[in-house]
Amino acid sequence: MFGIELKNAGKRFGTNEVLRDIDLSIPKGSFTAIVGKSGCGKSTLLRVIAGLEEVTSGSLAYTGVEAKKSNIRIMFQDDRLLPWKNILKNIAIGGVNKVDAEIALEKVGLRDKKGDWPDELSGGQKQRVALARALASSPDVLLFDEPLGALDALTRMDMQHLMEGLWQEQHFTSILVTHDVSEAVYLADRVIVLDEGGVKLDQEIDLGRPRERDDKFTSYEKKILDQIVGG
Amino acid sequence: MFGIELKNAGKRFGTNEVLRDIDLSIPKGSFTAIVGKSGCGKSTLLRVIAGLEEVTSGSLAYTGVEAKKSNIRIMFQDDRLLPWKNILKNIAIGGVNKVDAEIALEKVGLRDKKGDWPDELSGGQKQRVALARALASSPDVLLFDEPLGALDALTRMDMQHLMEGLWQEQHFTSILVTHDVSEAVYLADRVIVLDEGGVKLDQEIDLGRPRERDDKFTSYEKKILDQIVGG
Amino acid sequence: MKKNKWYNNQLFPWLLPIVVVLLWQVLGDRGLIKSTMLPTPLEVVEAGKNLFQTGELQKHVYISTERAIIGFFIGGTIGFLLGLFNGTVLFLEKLIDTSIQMIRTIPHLALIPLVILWFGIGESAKIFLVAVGVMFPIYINTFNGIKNVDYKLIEMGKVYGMSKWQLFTNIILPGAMPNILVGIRYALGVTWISLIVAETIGADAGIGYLATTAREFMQMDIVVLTIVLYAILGKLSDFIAKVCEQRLLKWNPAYRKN
Amino acid sequence: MKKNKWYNNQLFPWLLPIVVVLLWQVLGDRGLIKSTMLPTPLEVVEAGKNLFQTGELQKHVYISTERAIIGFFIGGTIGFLLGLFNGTVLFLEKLIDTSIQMIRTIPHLALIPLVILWFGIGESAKIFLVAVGVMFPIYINTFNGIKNVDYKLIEMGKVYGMSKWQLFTNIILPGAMPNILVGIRYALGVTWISLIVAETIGADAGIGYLATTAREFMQMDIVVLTIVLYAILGKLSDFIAKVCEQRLLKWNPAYRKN
Amino acid sequence: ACGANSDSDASEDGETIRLGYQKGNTMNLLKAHGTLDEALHEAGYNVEWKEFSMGAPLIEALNTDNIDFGHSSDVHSVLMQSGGHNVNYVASESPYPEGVALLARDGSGIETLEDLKGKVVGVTNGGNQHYLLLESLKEAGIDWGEVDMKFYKDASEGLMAFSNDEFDVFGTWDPFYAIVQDQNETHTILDGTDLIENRTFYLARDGFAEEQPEALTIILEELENMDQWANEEKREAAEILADELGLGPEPLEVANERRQFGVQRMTEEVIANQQQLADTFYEAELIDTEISVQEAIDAYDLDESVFPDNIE
Ligand SMILES: Nc1ncnc2c1ncn2[C@@H]1O[C@H](COP(=O)(O)OP(=O)(O)OP(=O)(O)O)[C@@H](O)[C@H]1O
Ligand SMILES: Nc1ncnc2c1ncn2[C@@H]1O[C@H](COP(=O)(O)OP(=O)(O)OP(=O)(O)O)[C@@H](O)[C@H]1O
Ligand SMILES: [Mg+2]
Ligand SMILES: [Mg+2]
Repeated sequence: MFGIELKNAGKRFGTNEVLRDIDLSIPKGSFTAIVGKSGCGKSTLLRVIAGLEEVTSGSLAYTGVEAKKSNIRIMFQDDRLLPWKNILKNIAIGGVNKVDAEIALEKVGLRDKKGDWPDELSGGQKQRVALARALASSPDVLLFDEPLGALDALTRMDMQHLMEGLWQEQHFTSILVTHDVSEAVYLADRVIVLDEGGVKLDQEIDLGRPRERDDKFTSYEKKILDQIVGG
Repeated sequence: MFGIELKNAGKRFGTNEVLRDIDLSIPKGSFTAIVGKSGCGKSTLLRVIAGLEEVTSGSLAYTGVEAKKSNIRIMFQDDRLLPWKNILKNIAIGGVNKVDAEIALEKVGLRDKKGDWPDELSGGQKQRVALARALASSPDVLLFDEPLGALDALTRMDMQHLMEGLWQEQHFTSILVTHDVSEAVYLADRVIVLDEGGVKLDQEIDLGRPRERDDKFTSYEKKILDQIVGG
Repeated sequence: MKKNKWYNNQLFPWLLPIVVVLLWQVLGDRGLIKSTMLPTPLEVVEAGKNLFQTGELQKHVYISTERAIIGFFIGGTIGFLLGLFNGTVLFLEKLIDTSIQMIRTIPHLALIPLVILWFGIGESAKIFLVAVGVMFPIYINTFNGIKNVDYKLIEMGKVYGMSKWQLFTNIILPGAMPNILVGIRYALGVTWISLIVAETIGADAGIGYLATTAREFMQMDIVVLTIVLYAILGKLSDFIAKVCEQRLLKWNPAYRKN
Repeated sequence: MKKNKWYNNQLFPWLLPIVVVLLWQVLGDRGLIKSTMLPTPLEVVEAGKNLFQTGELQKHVYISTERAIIGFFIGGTIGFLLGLFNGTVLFLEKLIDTSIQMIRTIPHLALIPLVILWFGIGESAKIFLVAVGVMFPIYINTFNGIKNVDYKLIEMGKVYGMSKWQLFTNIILPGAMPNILVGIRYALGVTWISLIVAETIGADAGIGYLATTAREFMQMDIVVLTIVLYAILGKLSDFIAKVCEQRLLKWNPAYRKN
Repeated sequence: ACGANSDSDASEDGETIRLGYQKGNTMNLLKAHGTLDEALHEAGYNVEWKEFSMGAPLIEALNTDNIDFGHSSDVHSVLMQSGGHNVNYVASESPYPEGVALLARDGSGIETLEDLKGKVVGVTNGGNQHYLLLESLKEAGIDWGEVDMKFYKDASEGLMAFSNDEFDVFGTWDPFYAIVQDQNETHTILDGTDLIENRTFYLARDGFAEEQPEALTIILEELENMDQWANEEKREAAEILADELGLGPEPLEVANERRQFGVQRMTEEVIANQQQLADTFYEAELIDTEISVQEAIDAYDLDESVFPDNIE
């Protein structure tokens, strides 16, 4: 488990400045959510943290003794399942054994699909397989890029519980990109609102777990939503 | 504009019975929403309606004088942008001219991306391009498969207004698959709950437009949600 | 859509070859084709039968097949490895690719003097020529196959802590497989083509030898027989390649459907 | 990752060929290679210069290039169309593919008697042989390229009311393009290889003629000169193919990066 | 790496003599009969036969020490020397002028050399009928440019082209000459009689005569024995060759009838005829260097003592 430290980080594609002046310190074992409008740079930020893109200005550092880029996992916004492997084998990549893979598949409710090809699954099922793959890899840092976007409300709640449970058990550093503010407040200890590549709000969520959708919860929700809409 | 008539329709993949005994009559010019748990057969139903899958039992018919399969458009759950065409050209396929394409792109708020390659867009941007492509094709029947799943709340609302507006203007027959019950109630005149391949609830939404999120709205929402969760 | 059409069966593809052969026989019988120039199918079969009875046919086919297999494996392996390394390591691509592209267009026939110089006139010279012929299509297809593997999947593999080797076996190889198989399929044909030139060097057996001597001595029935042999061997190789394709690409709906 | 490495420049790929040539010259000068068997680069250049001054070299290259271009276009077009139709129409695939696979493995050399029978010994025979050689790699790559086009995109095209033609130009062709280009790239090399065989037929000019007669007349300097010519022409063809690739595949990040 | 390439150790018994041959010649008869193998075995040699389908690779093999002894036509020997290679003439076969000819179809109206003007003549580039054509035209005082020469590569190609009316006149050689005579309605315009010799030459690799003179003697002796046998048993010889070539025996009988077998030394007359061939080819710009056959003979400097008693 280790943390992440961004100093003055910026990223541009050609002339398009996607991230600018990001100062962010994410302690190890924390659960951070990132919300923001479509195209504001959320995915890019995750990719920078995972080392898939280099910052074009500023710096990125991992904090902690056993900090290693290779222990960061990312659940991509698209599922990125290998079309030539069946579902179980898709989960059992990168050193995950079959038994663990099957347990993970069970947890996302798709055990009976384990022998199917990825293109035989529904959209939400594929997303859950990708989630299972990310969770099964027992990472130090786990970055979720809209992990539940394709799921109905009920399955979504199940998956939220699953994510929360595993996080509490394994204490990996977790960063969640989501467009569902309520999900952000429900899962994270801290919500960051990104707007046009910069941090617009950095909000601690001071609520006990398991969280209740009480007034305080709603007020957090509202505050964050206002920031997004008000952009 | 024409309607759709499913009689006792069923679809199986191998031994997996994905749709069963679907009796559904969708009048021309109506706006229907389909909700249901992940993997319950929503996408398959749309594909059957669009003629991309043949029913393995029962029948599918189009009702109306100028009924033609080729006038059905579907906005797929995955974006299916052509990687070798820039954004504008991706919209201007299938007989849409450049000017209309540019207008559609403007409407989804991505005019400045018109020269980009699809893989330079964010997830939500790609989805909006796919939406623009579907809307620009001025169809008789338009099937949306979770069109707004990758969008934040604000952009989502914009897109809902856009969809509603265009539907009121052009009166195409519209079927929307969504996992957001509130979205279903907000947009559709009728919400169908699918469960394990069968119709579990078929609910008229008797609300005026533009819709207010009032008590009646909430009671519809609750009724539908209960049906899904209660499965 | 997926309904079995009447033409979707094992026999239909043989219709065309059979019609051609029948037509040719009829034209030959009627004297419209002079048999000194193009013997009829029956005459060719007769020539084949004679060679078969003396055991010569089998000998030639056996020897050529042996050379084909050895040459194919050597050339295929080298082409594959070159394609693999050049496709993954930019340094190697820059160093070697241009040179390979230059060597590639040199015809075997032009190379023979040099080959004799290097390898003598024994088996190794023949196998060398086959290997060279096989190498290039496999190289080019492997190289391009690897270059065209979806980089998103490679990115995923890297992020999921795959080692270079795992990345290769789990993502790069299967991703490039459709292209590699095209290369193999093509190369299987090239094997036999290379042999005809290779078997002119100090040869005393092999289909290429049979073809060349038949040509030099105007035995048109044997010339045509060798053409037929090539066609059969080609079809056989292709069949093997197709079976591989169907097994290795069964994940791909395009191959699953038929 | 995207940083420009020192070896990522125009000149580096020529390092290896240059080193080989230098080594060869040195070995030749020291008498370690017999110059009657393998003349030194300078001797080859000398031979080239002489042929150039008499204008012969240009004549041969010009004639061969003309044949290559015509043959390439005819064979390429046929191969492409066959690949296209067989790749899209199952009926045609079933009818023709087996036959093509059978013809494919027949070496040009074995075909020559029949080619003369059909086409005589004039230009058309030569162009036919080049066209046949070019046809197959383009056919196979086009065919497989089309088979491997993402069916989801084709489905999308169909749903969006594309006509067959639009579907083809907008989706199938660009989707198969990486494979087709591999075929073209390979076929450009085959063109020259086919020519050496083709130009033995009643030939009086062309690089293949130059190579064959030089070999029969034991003029090793000219033999090596033709090898060098082939290499240069091959590299040139490949360069053209690469430029096409970079223009046509610029949407593909794998090609955009370098 | 391959067996044929391994250098034989001169000090050991059982060294291998590697013989190169093309089908249809005395060497071929010798191989079929097995008498040479016997004789060499008796003298303690192993024998390896290497078949070549064409002249060029055989010569290449000689030049790269892949074989010790072989044979080649007169024209190829000249071509080889002009290419800057050592041509190690050992001996020659008797002349065979009637085995090469120019043919025309019956009814084509082509009867004499004069008629060749403006006609398409098919020959193999640098082949013996090419030489015949050049010599005969020169003799008749016809400019080479007045004849449209087309080149073909091998017998079947030539026959195809001739049958297909691509050539008005067809240059060919035995046994194909005999076959064409037999099968097509053709007539001979002229053959090589009094014009060219059309010989086969026996060649050895560098150093073979010095290293293994005994073996060379045995080879020559057996060749001559074979030749004499063939002269007497022309039918049987024809049958053996027909078998080897996979042809019917009739054309080979015809061919053998007009041929005299016999090994001959490299006499001045032989050398002069070979020189004439070289000069004509140079004149025709087939080769680009003027060569001296005598020089090649001098350079090899074959010890006359290698010749067995049965060769005069
Ligand atoms: N081509 C196929 N082959 C086999 N099974 C399939 C195929 N397509 C879909 N299925 C199965 O059919 C079921 C329904 O799939 P469908 O895509 O219709 O679900 P969905 O309701 O759209 O779900 P989601 O909300 O997750 O997208 C799933 O269990 C899926 O595994
Ligand atoms: N490879 C690239 N090349 C050029 N521009 C890019 C590239 N990747 C992303 N961008 C641009 O960067 C901006 C931010 O993209 P990013 O994917 O980070 O957005 P996001 O916040 O994840 O949006 P969404 O919620 O829609 O997924 C977008 O405007 C996008 O067009
Ligand atoms: Mg994103
Ligand atoms: Mg779906």
